[in-house]
Amino acid sequence: MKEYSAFSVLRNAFTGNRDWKPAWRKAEPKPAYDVVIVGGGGHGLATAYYLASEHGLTNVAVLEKGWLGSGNVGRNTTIVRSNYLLPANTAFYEHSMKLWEELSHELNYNVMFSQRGVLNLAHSPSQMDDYARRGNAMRHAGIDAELVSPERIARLVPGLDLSPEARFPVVGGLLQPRGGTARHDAVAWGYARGADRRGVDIIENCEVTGFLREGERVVGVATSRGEIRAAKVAVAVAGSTGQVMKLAGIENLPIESHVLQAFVSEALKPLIDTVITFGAGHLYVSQSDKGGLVFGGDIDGYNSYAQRGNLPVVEDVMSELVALFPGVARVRLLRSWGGIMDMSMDGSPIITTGPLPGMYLNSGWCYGGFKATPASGWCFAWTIARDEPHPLNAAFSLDRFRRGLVIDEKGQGATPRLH
Amino acid sequence: MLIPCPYCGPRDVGEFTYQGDANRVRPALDAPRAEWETFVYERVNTAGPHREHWQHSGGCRAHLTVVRDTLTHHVLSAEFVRPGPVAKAGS
Amino acid sequence: MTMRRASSGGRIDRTRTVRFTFDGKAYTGHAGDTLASALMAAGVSVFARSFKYHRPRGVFACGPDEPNALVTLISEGVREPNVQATLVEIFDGLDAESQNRFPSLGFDIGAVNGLAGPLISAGFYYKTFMGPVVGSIRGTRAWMLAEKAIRRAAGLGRAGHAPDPARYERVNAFCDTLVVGSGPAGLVAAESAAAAGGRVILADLDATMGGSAKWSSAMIDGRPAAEWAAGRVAALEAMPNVRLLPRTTVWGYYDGNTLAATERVSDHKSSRAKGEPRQRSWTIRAGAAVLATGAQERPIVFPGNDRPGVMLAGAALRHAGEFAVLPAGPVVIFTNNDSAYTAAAGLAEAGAEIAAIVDVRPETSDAARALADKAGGELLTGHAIVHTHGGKALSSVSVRRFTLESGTFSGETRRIEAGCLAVSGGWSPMIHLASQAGGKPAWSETLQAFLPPEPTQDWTAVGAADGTFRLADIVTGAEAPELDPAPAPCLEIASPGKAFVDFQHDVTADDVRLAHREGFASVEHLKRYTTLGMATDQGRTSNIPGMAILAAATGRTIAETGTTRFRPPFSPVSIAAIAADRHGDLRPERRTPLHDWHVERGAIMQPAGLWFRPRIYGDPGETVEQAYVREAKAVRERVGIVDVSTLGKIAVQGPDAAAFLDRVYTNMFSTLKVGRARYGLMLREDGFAYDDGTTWRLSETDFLMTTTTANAGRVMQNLEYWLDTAWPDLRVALTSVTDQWAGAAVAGPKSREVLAACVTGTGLDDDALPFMGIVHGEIAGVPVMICRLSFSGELAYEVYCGAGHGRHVWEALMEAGEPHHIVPYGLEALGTLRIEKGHVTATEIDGRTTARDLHLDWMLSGKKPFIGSALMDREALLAPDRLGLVGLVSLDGRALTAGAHIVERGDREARDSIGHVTAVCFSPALGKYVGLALIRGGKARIGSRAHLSDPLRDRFGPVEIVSHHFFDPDGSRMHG
Amino acid sequence: MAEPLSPLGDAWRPGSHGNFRDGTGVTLTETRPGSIVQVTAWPDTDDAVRAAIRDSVTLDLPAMPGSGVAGEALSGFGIGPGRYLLAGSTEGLETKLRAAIAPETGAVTDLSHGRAAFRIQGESAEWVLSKLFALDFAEAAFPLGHGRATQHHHDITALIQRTAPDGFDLYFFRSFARSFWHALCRACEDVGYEVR
Ligand SMILES: Cc1cc2nc3c(=O)[nH]c(=O)nc-3n(C[C@H](O)[C@H](O)[C@H](O)COP(=O)(O)OP(=O)(O)OC[C@H]3O[C@@H](n4cnc5c(N)ncnc54)[C@H](O)[C@@H]3O)c2cc1C
Ligand SMILES: NC(=O)c1ccc[n+]([C@@H]2O[C@H](COP(=O)([O-])OP(=O)(O)OC[C@H]3O[C@@H](n4cnc5c(N)ncnc54)[C@H](O)[C@@H]3O)[C@@H](O)[C@H]2O)c1
Ligand SMILES: Cc1cc2nc3c(=O)[nH]c(=O)nc-3n(C[C@H](O)[C@H](O)[C@H](O)COP(=O)(O)O)c2cc1C
Ligand SMILES: [Zn+2]
Repeated sequence: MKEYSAFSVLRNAFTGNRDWKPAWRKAEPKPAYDVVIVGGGGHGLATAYYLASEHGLTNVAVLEKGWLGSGNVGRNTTIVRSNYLLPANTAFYEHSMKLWEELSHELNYNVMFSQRGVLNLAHSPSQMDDYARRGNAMRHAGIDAELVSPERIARLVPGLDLSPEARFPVVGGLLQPRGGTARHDAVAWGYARGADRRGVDIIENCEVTGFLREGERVVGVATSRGEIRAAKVAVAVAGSTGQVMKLAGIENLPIESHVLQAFVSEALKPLIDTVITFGAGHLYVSQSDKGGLVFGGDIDGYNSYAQRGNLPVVEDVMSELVALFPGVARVRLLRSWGGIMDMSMDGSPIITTGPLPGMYLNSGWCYGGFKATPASGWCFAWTIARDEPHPLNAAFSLDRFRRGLVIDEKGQGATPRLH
Repeated sequence: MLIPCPYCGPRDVGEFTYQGDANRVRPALDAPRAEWETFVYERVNTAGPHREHWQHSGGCRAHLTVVRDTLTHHVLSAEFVRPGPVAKAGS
Repeated sequence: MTMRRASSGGRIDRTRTVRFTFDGKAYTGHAGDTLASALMAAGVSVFARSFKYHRPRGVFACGPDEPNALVTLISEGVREPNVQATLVEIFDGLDAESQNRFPSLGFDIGAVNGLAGPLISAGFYYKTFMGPVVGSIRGTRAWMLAEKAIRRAAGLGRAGHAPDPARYERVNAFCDTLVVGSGPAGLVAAESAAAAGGRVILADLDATMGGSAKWSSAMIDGRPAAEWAAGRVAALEAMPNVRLLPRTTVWGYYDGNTLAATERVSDHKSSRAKGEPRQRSWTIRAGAAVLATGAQERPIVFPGNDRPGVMLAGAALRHAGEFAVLPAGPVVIFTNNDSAYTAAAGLAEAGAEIAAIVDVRPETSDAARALADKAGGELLTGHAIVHTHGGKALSSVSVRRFTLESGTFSGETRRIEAGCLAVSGGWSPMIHLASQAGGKPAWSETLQAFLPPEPTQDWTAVGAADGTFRLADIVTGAEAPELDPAPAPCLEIASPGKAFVDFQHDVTADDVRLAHREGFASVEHLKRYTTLGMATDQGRTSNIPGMAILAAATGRTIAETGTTRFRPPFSPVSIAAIAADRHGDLRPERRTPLHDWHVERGAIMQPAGLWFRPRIYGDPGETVEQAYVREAKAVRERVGIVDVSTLGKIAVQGPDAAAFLDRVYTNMFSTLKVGRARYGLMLREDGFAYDDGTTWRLSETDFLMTTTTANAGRVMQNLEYWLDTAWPDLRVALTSVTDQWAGAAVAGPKSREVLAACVTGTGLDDDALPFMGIVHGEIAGVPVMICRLSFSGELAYEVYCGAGHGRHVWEALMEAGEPHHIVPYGLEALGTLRIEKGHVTATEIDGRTTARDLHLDWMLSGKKPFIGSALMDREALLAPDRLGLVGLVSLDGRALTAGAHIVERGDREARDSIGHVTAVCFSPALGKYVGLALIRGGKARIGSRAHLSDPLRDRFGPVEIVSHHFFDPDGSRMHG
Repeated sequence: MAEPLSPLGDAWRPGSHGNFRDGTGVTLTETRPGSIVQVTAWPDTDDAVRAAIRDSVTLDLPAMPGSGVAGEALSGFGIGPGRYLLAGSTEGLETKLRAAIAPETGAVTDLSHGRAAFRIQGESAEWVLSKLFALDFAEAAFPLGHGRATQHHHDITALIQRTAPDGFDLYFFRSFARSFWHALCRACEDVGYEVR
């Protein structure tokens, strides 16, 4: 039973669903591969998929220390958008958006990409101007963007507090209609299945514990399941970047790991049909297909590798949610969790060859790497296959910081917690 | 999370502002550019006990050097960055 | 009807009748009832419809474990969905509604989903709706159409839009010992902690303290357990160092032994007292925590196990003991352990008829056998329930002989009539909080349960929470039957039919096996693929059976399979309760001393960070543009006054203050004379522009620094950071004095005359008060400090006085300005005046521009290093194609738009953005629409033409690129 | 010269409010001290600064962090390393301190207008304050005369001194005064409060 379809579901229903096969093989590590990808998150899996599908490289392994998708791909608030300001980001994230739009079909796996629109609320005339600048940058790059009035917002988002008495009244917003959400776990599973079907080995419970070196050159990895040699070793471990790169002797990087919490409410009948962000604080919320409000805010703001956060942010996020949507006061928080963010010095990603020969690095995703998953994998695969960046990721180099070529969407400088 | 401010005693993390990695060596203002590049952009990003600066911004406003385990959030020590005129608030 | 009210017994107050409604129908119950117990007593058996198959469901548990009986409460017009009926204390006027059913609870169209069962098994949606399909339904559209329907069918209760008028508050508590749970173990722990003299808090989620002692048939110290507990509670209550928190759920265990709890202060009342919150959030910083959270019972999975009338044995006992609600018909007990025999005996004692005890084990202990005798009915050891029968309520069960080791059946299937099937699959310690603050829980093969992990914080677990299930091991002086706490390792009876694991999410045993077949073999994958354990009860009753089934499928032990991760909250908490006092009061408001004056004067106030500032002082009928043009014109022609109190003000004091400023500003301050001010620029350490403002030298060692309003707090923190971490040797004191000073800028050709008319004690002419000079005098008897500086480009003064006198001085200035028709002006006019002068603000110093980009390179001292000097000369920061500041003039006579982009070609499709517009206005001084822009190449383009491109607002048009110094470029007006 | 205006404006509503079921829980007053002054010592001049304070305005501040003295006419307490807040009922405290403390010894900063001062007194004072601040207000943890620098939410810095067994003086940034006053009154409502 290879291909999924409504028909295959129907046929299996009659046979008691007994014939379904594993979505991906439980592969055993081979002694050597052309490419080993460290990290079975969205980016690692997408990279493997595109190495196979775009570059014909199938002697590839993805090594995941835990269960597949146990990292940030499995714990994000699922927002997908390409509403960036700076040219390098707009081009990259729009490429991602285009890949998203065909992804379920491409993977033969429904990742439930739902283009329900992403609406950023503005609370002052100058914030509207900021959004106009961003929206116009998008329009100039061929991306959909609209400025919306409070009247239109009222129709789009019933239940949002639009009263002038609000502490931070809403004066308008920036809408990207093509933005939306996707089912986070399905993205990992879909890419895993897609890569597996093209011959990639997906190896879970296989932690990289060191790098094999010949001189400067990286020639493989030591893992909890033995040594694996590889012509190319690609690292896509998001929040664990610092830890993993230290295994290769790279002590310093322009990355800090921070904890970001996320929250889900109990399941509700449809209440919020759009992705909403609050502009006078930090809050983003959407409703999952299951009915839970999925939302988050700021990172806790300190270096952390613990996937747990603390109360001050919980309180901030709840107060902002209830300020925006007064009707949810008695709706209840069901669960909270944390993920480790690879915060870069300018808030933009790194997709590059190096820093050592034989090595490739994908990191710096901050709050926003889920939406990047397809393009990140696509560009990283290109970079690995051809040993040079694609024009879409050429700006996401590791030396850009020192050179002053920072891509600083928020204009906060080298203070990772503010990106 | 509580941070034991040497002046104020243990206080909730909400009263503090994270001021980043304290492992970095701050160059002199007129130090060569490369030293500044390293200082500004490079981080050790330790997994385990991490030396870092926190300001007790919602309290005495002193900056502290805190050693905190980034794997567990256990605070191992906290002292003034700028040697202060006061004894530790032990009591 | 499955349940009835016993004629006596229970802890309800039968003398008090409480009236409430459920689905619009009126019911009565007694004080002390829960919604679940009162409705069951009234004969209600179906409480809700399940999530996916819309199956009818009844009460299954008692307390926070309840997976089925979720209702929506409505009060004050506000909806509270998904509340467990087992936790709602009834009161007069309570209004509850069932959920997830259409058109009604009794008849629900959604139930057809049940027929499609195999089609919509776990994960089916990943395999369908992948698009692209034909025609216009491409890409993800096919899915989005299906999604609409799925979303509507999913979800549980419905939330509303009405704001919640109730209040919430937070309380910070400190104690030496926090005891969570007031069962026998918690009471003992609280007493001993209290006796040691420390401060003790004892919290329990129940309305009355005592935990299981409240309905236990055990004796302690020769008294019924309930009496014993009541005595302990009274003793604790009397101690000054003990605080009891009933109705308080401890839901989060955070770092630093900080625990979060929510007290339901008035949810059980018809009305709230004045000032009384609905709920109170407790943030408890505890020296140590004692987790006495008890244990929860889990079911056995078998076909038909979700029929209303099937419930947990302990829950049946508790309903009888606490609320005198009994099964109406015969009761069958189904168990894999001894504890259910206590339930059987207790139910019988309360008046229920026990038809049979079905035990999967071949034998049972003597103590259990004695209880079975007491209970009456058949004892069927070595048997199992294989199915249940009935419609929306249980009528009978099917029983077969069962071999525990092999899990196989033999002999005939027998039907036993039953109105209630009380099931026990053993007990799991409530390790939720412990796991939040601990390592991985450890599986006990004996108890068939996960025990608390190694603590990573200061807590201990006691009582059933720690796997100590025998009361005698918890309390000395307890007498209870010597039962075996170890259950048989049997959590599923595999037999044909839909057997539910997660009731609320309709996850069946087959779903678990399907997930495994598809490779989702990690517990965490199982959870995410099937949603087992992700419902509002977080798998309280389903996780352990689910893991057992998965373990069996994989051939691993449960210990190897492990459990999913526990996360806050312990049980769902209202969002507003966590927001607490910030519900309805998100952030404080900051007001200048002149705030009331502005409002009285009709200013439109605009939020600026936490501050409010006048945008315009509109005259009746004026547009915003008319108003700011009028205000700005008045400044250019006569005189205007603006409130500048929000500027950040920092006292920089000490012998090394000047040296400090030299390091943080790009320009020199040590050379500044006392009584003079200077405009200063700060960079970030990475060499980009950061903030600007004037700094006044008040004495050799005293400076008053001003910052932009937006950056005030950050600049202060940065200065403190540099002082503490970089130059601890400098003797400098930094103090925020923003609020000490009210500030008014008086600007315009007549400004000197205005001041002259009200200032005493100082000269104001060029000698006494030159440009950037500072003098001290008085206005209306109030000491003032006046600096002659200008943001508007006119002759202008900033007048500072003590904030408490702000209004006095402002009004005196207004009066003195009366003859010159002085005009107060707001942010729009302020912006207009600064655009005309080409002064930069936050839209240009946006964190991405350098001093050079903004033509402020003249401020970069070459004589000294400063913060940012080391990195400001990197090639990329000097590149000629960087965005640089220029002025723009509209060539089509129409307004420019901030946020528009600039393109070189004049057609609407041009997409070659070379920069963007940062600020715009109609310039009364120039009589045109002008703006500032950041444009690639900057100054090099001056004199050329380009085009505005604002597709968002459909504004396109030609512009001329000019110098940003539009007006009076040589500054003669402000010097004059 | 006119009296300085209160930052509270019409938010100041004297009289009884809230729930008086159990009597008056607390009284609230805006104390309006004539002088509020901050004194900062250099790392090696803390003793000298305290000596100068003692000699010039006769307030004997102990060296222990956060300790202080609460008096009728003059109070003072430590608010940070080498930093003290002094409040007096009359004006002119800054001038006296400036005369006694040369720049080489320390810095004197006048905050008379920059900070608003409220007093909360009564048997529920600790209860009410514990709703607003993450501080242990029990007398053993927060003795008479002692002071604490803390914050309300993230935004409002507060300096608090215990001035009576059941009373505290609170100092705030003036611009936040009205907002904080609202929060304070709200927190008092369940115990009944009197504004005087
Ligand atoms: C709470 C939260 C909310 C977010 N919300 C959004 C959002 O709304 N929109 C958005 O676009 N982005 C969001 N993000 C960011 C996004 O999830 C991440 O940027 C993105 O998932 C990171 O890429 P990844 O999927 O490859 O990372 P991960 O899934 O973290 O993958 C890295 C993998 O590497 C593995 N690994 C680590 N060390 C080793 C080792 N030594 N050996 C083998 N394997 C190893 C890890 O186990 C992990 O599985 C959010 C993140 C979080 C935490
Ligand atoms: N197998 C068995 O026979 C078996 C199993 C379990 C328990 N027991 C019996 O149960 C009793 C155990 O006593 P105990 O004191 O350990 O437990 P208990 O069940 O009597 O008390 C636990 C209390 O903790 C409260 N609680 C739980 N989580 C909470 C939270 N997060 N916040 C606030 N309150 C919370 C509950 O409401 C309950 O009142 C003994 O009598 C024992 O014999 C027997
Ligand atoms: C988009 C999204 C929706 C979620 N919805 C639910 C939910 O409905 N119920 C639930 O229990 N958890 C939900 N979770 C949280 C997961 O249970 C889990 O906490 C999260 O994936 C992090 O994993 P961890 O808690 O095991 O570390 C959701 C998570 C995400 C990312
Ligand atoms: Zn402190």
